[in-house]
Amino acid sequence: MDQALAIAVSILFLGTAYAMILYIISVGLSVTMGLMGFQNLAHGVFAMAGGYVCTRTMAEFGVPFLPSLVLAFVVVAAISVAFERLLYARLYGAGELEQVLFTIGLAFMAIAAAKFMFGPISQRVDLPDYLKGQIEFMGRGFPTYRVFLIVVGVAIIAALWLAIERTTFGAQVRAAVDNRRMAESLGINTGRLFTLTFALGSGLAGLGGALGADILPVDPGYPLRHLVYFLIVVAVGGLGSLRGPFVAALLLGIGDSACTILVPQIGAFFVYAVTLGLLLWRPQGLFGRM
Amino acid sequence: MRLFRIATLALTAIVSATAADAQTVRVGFVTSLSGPSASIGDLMDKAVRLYIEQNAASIAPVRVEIIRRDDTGPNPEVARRLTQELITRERVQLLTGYIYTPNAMAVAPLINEARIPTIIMNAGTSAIVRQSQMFARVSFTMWQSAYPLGQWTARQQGVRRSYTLVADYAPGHDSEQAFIRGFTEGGGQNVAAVRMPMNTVDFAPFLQRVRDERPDALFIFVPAGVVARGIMKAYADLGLAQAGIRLVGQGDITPDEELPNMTDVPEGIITMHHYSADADRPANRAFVEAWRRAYGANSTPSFYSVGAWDAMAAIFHVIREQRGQIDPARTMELLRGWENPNSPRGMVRIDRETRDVVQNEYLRRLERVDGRLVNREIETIPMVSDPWVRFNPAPPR
Amino acid sequence: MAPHARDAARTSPVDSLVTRHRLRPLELLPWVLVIPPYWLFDTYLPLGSEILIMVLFALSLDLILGYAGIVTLGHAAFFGLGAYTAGILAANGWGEPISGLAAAAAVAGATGYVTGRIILRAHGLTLLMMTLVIVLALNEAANRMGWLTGGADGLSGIEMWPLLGLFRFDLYGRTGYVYAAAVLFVAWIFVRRIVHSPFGRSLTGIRENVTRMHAIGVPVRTRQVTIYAIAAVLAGIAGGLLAQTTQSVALTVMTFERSGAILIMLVLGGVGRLYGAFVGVPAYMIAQDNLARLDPVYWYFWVGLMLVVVVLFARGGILGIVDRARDLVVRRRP
Amino acid sequence: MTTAALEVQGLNKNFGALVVANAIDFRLEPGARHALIGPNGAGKTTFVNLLTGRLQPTSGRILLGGDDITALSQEQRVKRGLGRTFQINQLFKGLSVLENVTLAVGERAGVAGDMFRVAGTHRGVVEEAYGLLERLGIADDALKLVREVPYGRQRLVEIALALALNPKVLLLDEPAAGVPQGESKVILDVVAALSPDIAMLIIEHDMDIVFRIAKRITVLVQGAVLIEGTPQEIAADRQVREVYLGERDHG
Repeated sequence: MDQALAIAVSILFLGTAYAMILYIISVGLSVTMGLMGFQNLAHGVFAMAGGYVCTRTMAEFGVPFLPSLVLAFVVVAAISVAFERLLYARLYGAGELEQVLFTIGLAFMAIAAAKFMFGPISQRVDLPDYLKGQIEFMGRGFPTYRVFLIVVGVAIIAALWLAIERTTFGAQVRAAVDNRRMAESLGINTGRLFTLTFALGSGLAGLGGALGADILPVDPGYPLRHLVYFLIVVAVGGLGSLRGPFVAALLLGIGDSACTILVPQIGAFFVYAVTLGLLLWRPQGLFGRM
Repeated sequence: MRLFRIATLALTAIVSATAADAQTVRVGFVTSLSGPSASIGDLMDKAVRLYIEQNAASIAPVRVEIIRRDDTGPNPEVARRLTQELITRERVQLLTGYIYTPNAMAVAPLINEARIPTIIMNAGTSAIVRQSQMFARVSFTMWQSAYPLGQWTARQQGVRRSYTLVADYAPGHDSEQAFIRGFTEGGGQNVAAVRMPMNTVDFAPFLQRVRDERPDALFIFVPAGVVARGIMKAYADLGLAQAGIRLVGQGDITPDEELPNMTDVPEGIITMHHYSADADRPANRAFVEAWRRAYGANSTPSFYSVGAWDAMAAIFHVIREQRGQIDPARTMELLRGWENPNSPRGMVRIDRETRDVVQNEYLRRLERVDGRLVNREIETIPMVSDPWVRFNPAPPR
Repeated sequence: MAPHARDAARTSPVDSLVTRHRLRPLELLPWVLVIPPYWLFDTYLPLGSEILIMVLFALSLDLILGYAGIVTLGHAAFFGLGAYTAGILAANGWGEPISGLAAAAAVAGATGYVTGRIILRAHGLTLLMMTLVIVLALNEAANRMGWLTGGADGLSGIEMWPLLGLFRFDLYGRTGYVYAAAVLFVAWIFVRRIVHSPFGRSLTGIRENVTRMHAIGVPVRTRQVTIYAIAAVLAGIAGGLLAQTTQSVALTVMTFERSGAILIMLVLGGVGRLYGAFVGVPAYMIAQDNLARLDPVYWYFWVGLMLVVVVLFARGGILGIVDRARDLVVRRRP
Repeated sequence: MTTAALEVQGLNKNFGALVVANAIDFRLEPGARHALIGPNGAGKTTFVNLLTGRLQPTSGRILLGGDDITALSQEQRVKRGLGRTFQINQLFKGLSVLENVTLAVGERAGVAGDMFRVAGTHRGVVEEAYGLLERLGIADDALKLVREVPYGRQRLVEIALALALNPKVLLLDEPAAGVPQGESKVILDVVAALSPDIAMLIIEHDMDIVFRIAKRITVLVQGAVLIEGTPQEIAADRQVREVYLGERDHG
């Protein structure tokens, strides 16, 4: 009995920590895809950029860990505004194929650029001492950093949901996701809204990349290596939803750890089977609209 | 038609003979220079260039010309095409390189037909060298390190139960079997053999399971690189070391080039490998020094580099012995039993019978020296030949 | 489409549509170009064969992407199934090439039909993800079934029997080249026929406007599944050819990356034009063969840049540029 | 009683708690010229989508020529003679006008699944399509891409695509929507000249058009039939004036 409980706690704890990273990175993708109908396969680039901002500022300028996380958010959000205005905006009306190709192209270029600037080897993350080691709780050890991830993740999610549910900006975003034409006719400047949302979403991806850098090491191959997971979270969760990707990330994180711990023989098929099954059951995603 | 073909072949022979007269030996070098494994190709290429720079004089007046080709990763069709072109268009007399097993396997029929001696710099599946009489290998095999590691682990005090955790692909399967065989033959018992999907991102759940199982020793194999770092991180995070679970593995889990970025990884991890950049041999110190002079103080050679280095040493040997006139049969004869006592990895030999590498395996302990992690060699298992060959005798021809 | 309409302005509208399928001399150009390398560049024949094979693969993708408008990141699944089918047969004692190709086609086609029926009810990101997940799952299956596929070590021991019992697969790749060219030629005739058939035209309708197709009584799903299965057959044949001519198969035949690469090559040539594959694939592969030699490390940068430029400035790919250039010249003339 | 061309019995459709079709009973007589009117959001387009099979009803039955078609797919309904046009053009914009119509004719003629003969073999199909264009007066545009044709003429292509199916029942969803006043006459002439064999249901906003064409009118309000009658009856009805025409009087 105790053994079973211990296993359940492990599954929930590890799965949730992983889900937090996935969610923080992917939620921006979900909202921008839902809002602009844009198939963005370059989203991982922003997460990678966040990881580099965080690790490089720590290594080269001695910025402490927490401020470097903030920097990752700010810098990536700022960069993404330039991307959105100069490049993405030109393709809002374009077909799915164009958007897919264009963003794959961007991802390729980013990979080459990262390799050129930072070399092929993954970045080192120097966590502060207070985040290292383990926390004892109820006679069990929990890795401190993963506890930190869950706490920070919950805080970010709460802030994000409050922002979207309670502020004018959030109301505008929700209106535009629901019905863009209607929102425009109400005088909402959707162009500006897109840019802001895109910046927020990319900034969050940057933050997620930085937060996760210790678990998903940052190197030039990052954007494509993890793309599938980000896309799964978004597709399974449902476009344009805040809650959907959260549930999907939890499902993926906890399901994957459960599968790993209980029946490792199934291996990678778990994720594929669940994704296919859920998409067949609900093609629009768990919380997506038709 | 047939006559025509014979005529062409004859002509080809004359052309290649003339090329040799010009005292230049043409060597085809197939490796990955782009794509995800570009950094491996780079480590090999740097070693090749460094070797030639240092040793060109030793074969004068003969010159060696390296013709590099990029196979872009484990793409046997590309490797095969490039090799075919190297043979037919570039008229190379020797071939070398080949990071990946499928790529090496795919060229076997070609080198058989064209009779081009081929020295494998890296690919590590045991069965490769049997595919062609023209193959010789100077790299390693999975069994070569994992099997003796299993034996060694079984000999340690208080280690009775082991647990294996390997990446779920062919090299991982090899390692798993080799380790378990060595360990159980030494009297130990392997309690679980778990294979991790190649796309695993978060390794913590795997290690949590290990922790709950509480084996005495944990054997891990994952491909060197980002993945290795991820799993070592999870090992540290979950406090497996504190729980008394001893981690052992092949060199791939503590690759020299990733060590600077592996923070917080506990000391004491035991790995078995044929090379570490920190090894304290004169030949190795000279090698690493020359490397850093040429490629910068932050650059570190790895076992990929040493494979390439020794392949070049073998190539120079056959060129020297034949004074630049490369004859396939004679070349293979020269390669059989070739030895290099001055390799950065210590003594290395190509077995006379199997044409496979025989070398020292070093037991290393991960330690912090001057604040930086190094793989310190603590024990040498001399001149190990591939155990797999012993367990899987070649079918009679 | 536009150029045809203009050419035909002199004849009656009905005639122009009825005769649209007639072979224009320019369409034979690829077949003229295929011949000389056999003698002139005989050391390039392996590259030539690979190009021909990838043209076939891209052609099959064009059927579903360019004509039926289905965006997929999983087309390599069928290529890979074909390669493994032909390869496994040949590695286990059945090295007869043509029947091997037929088996490859059958396996890939059957899988295409079944998966098509399952996934083609979705669209957009959902469809994209399902195609992606299928190729990933198949790749993982091939990786884990090492006893059959060789897993990550690749499939070894493929021994091909002489083609038609007469022509050995030789070191220079002559047989392979002629074989690949012949198969591509047959496939081209077949694809061209489909494209110009009423069925093919109705695919264009599906791409242009699905809603309307439903409203004029088209069984849209059935048509999509049919063409998806046909494309899978052709991709399987391409994969089988690769396995047979290179006598090797590895997991990389069946990856997201290969799906992406063929998509890129097709887009570079031009989508939905039948000849985009014939232009894009050689352009890409020859560029890669040369550029990658000079600057392999940053090859991906140039590929990425190329994609971005094509999408922003040259949506029809190379053939689109040619069309526009021709339109300019034609319009200038009084 | 004769068999209705199209009949609807107790049709309901809910999206969750939202009722968009509420117990609709409706008959379209053979050869009818029937209009469906109602204020914005009355559920007119939903009703059309239920009839054509784009949406499945929550309950109720739809009969076409006496046969129950409720369970049939869109395609099957079309094959049985139910044609429609869209309020917002649904055309193959990248194809020529003639190709657009040829697709529809070919589909109706049952040759469109043919994979192994070139399209040119079916010359009759193209000729029929061209004939239809001539009848609607847009033959001059036959070889132009739809997207290059002015909007008013695109509306005619929209109608041509429906006529190409030789429908027994034709649903016209605001045929003149978005067309400048001057050009709408051409479209209405075409509609007015349709064969009397076709039973027609026209969904319209514009009362001038309705009164010009319709012999009977059904008023739909909040997903339910408010009233049905002749144009005179509808025009005279107080309730209708309040909920619907009233808007116009005040506007």
